[in-house]
Amino acid sequence: MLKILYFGRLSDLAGRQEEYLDLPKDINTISVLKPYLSTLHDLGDALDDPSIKTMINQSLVFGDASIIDAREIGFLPPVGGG
Amino acid sequence: MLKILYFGRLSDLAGRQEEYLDLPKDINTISVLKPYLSTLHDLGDALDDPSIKTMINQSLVFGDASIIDAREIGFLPPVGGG
Amino acid sequence: MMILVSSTPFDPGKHINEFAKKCTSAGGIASFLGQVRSENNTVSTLTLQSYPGVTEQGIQGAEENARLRWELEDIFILHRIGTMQAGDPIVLVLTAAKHRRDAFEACDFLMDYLKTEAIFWKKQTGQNGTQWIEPRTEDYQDNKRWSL
Amino acid sequence: MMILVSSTPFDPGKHINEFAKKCTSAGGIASFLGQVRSENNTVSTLTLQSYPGVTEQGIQGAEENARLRWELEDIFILHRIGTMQAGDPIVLVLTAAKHRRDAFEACDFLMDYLKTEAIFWKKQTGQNGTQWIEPRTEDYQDNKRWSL
Repeated sequence: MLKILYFGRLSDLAGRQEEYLDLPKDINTISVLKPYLSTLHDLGDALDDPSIKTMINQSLVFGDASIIDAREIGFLPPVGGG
Repeated sequence: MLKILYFGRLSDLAGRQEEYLDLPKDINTISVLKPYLSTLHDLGDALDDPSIKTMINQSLVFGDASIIDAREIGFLPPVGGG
Repeated sequence: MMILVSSTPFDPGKHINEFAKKCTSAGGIASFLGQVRSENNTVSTLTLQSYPGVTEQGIQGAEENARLRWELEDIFILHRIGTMQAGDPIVLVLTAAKHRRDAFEACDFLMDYLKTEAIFWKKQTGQNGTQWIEPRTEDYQDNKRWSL
Repeated sequence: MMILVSSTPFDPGKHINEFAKKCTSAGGIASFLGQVRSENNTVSTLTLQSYPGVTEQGIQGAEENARLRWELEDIFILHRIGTMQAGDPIVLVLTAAKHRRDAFEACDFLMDYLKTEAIFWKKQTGQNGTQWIEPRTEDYQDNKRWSL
């Protein structure tokens, strides 16, 4: 079970702030996870926006990355401050 | 009746923060009032310290000044802040 | 030291009094209270999201930076998440120091961090509908003042 | 706007909450609370004198300067006189503004005024006996930052 978190406008688009998913075996990197989730929640190209940062297990990753050891993945639009 | 106010260390020296005095007629300027009060309260030369400011009716005066229209005279050491 | 991100409304005065009571060797306590502005009803509600764990960790990093830069007795940071109405407190930063310059600058620095870099997402709902907000250019400029 | 020089102990949190409630169109409220420091019992009591009327007038002048320099929604200044013990609040300055930079700078400016130029006389009684205190050089330097 993988925890996926959507923040800011992404949480509105996905209709949720978090979810737990059992992913198919071939969904094993960020670059294939994104289109998978985009189809699942009808997100269009929102996850592909270059301003969206990705965190695996609460650490930022840049470019593509394996999600084999991931327990938690977060998609973060630019932060808006408090 | 003239109100005299002593602040800071002067209030300790004079043993009071304020007093009301009926002054002799010839005590009609700051320069003669100071030795009069110094004798009255045993202030030594404390009032002559150049750091002491004088206010007549809550306005600063510099050098000598008449006190004929004075209702209130204050002697102010350097202020210490809050 | 206390960092709290909470979905519960809070009482600023109560926290300031408790903090001041603890900091007996501090001469001064600077504080900043941010609250939801009501301006001709253009903002009626504000919703803040955090990333639990990540948001707190980021704030803690800023707090450690503040301690390196200024001589501080104590720091208290409380930030609301969830939905707030006009007049509700959003954020309270308290800094206690022997010298007031340290307290002021650290409080200012921490507010700059919270306003621009802290991990929060902000949604306003008002007369013009609902929108997610990104930092103002001005906020970024304030923050740059602290770069060495 | 409120300026108060009072011989009665005060509750900082209560004043901050009341002020914040009034300033609904201000996004931010900066504050500074000064309290009697207790440091290995070197200060056990602090006594402040004011010149009633003159002291308030001076503070009002500083308050008007602050309003000219910064865009402020409201200002609150409360200063104790009389004898205080370690931990007692001495001074509380609150500034409310739409933008936090204005609130911070005005609060800082007013504190500088209160610490150096305001018409107060200060007597400390502690282990080293009793003495009247004059401003530290540091206080004068802080104040100079605001001269144009």
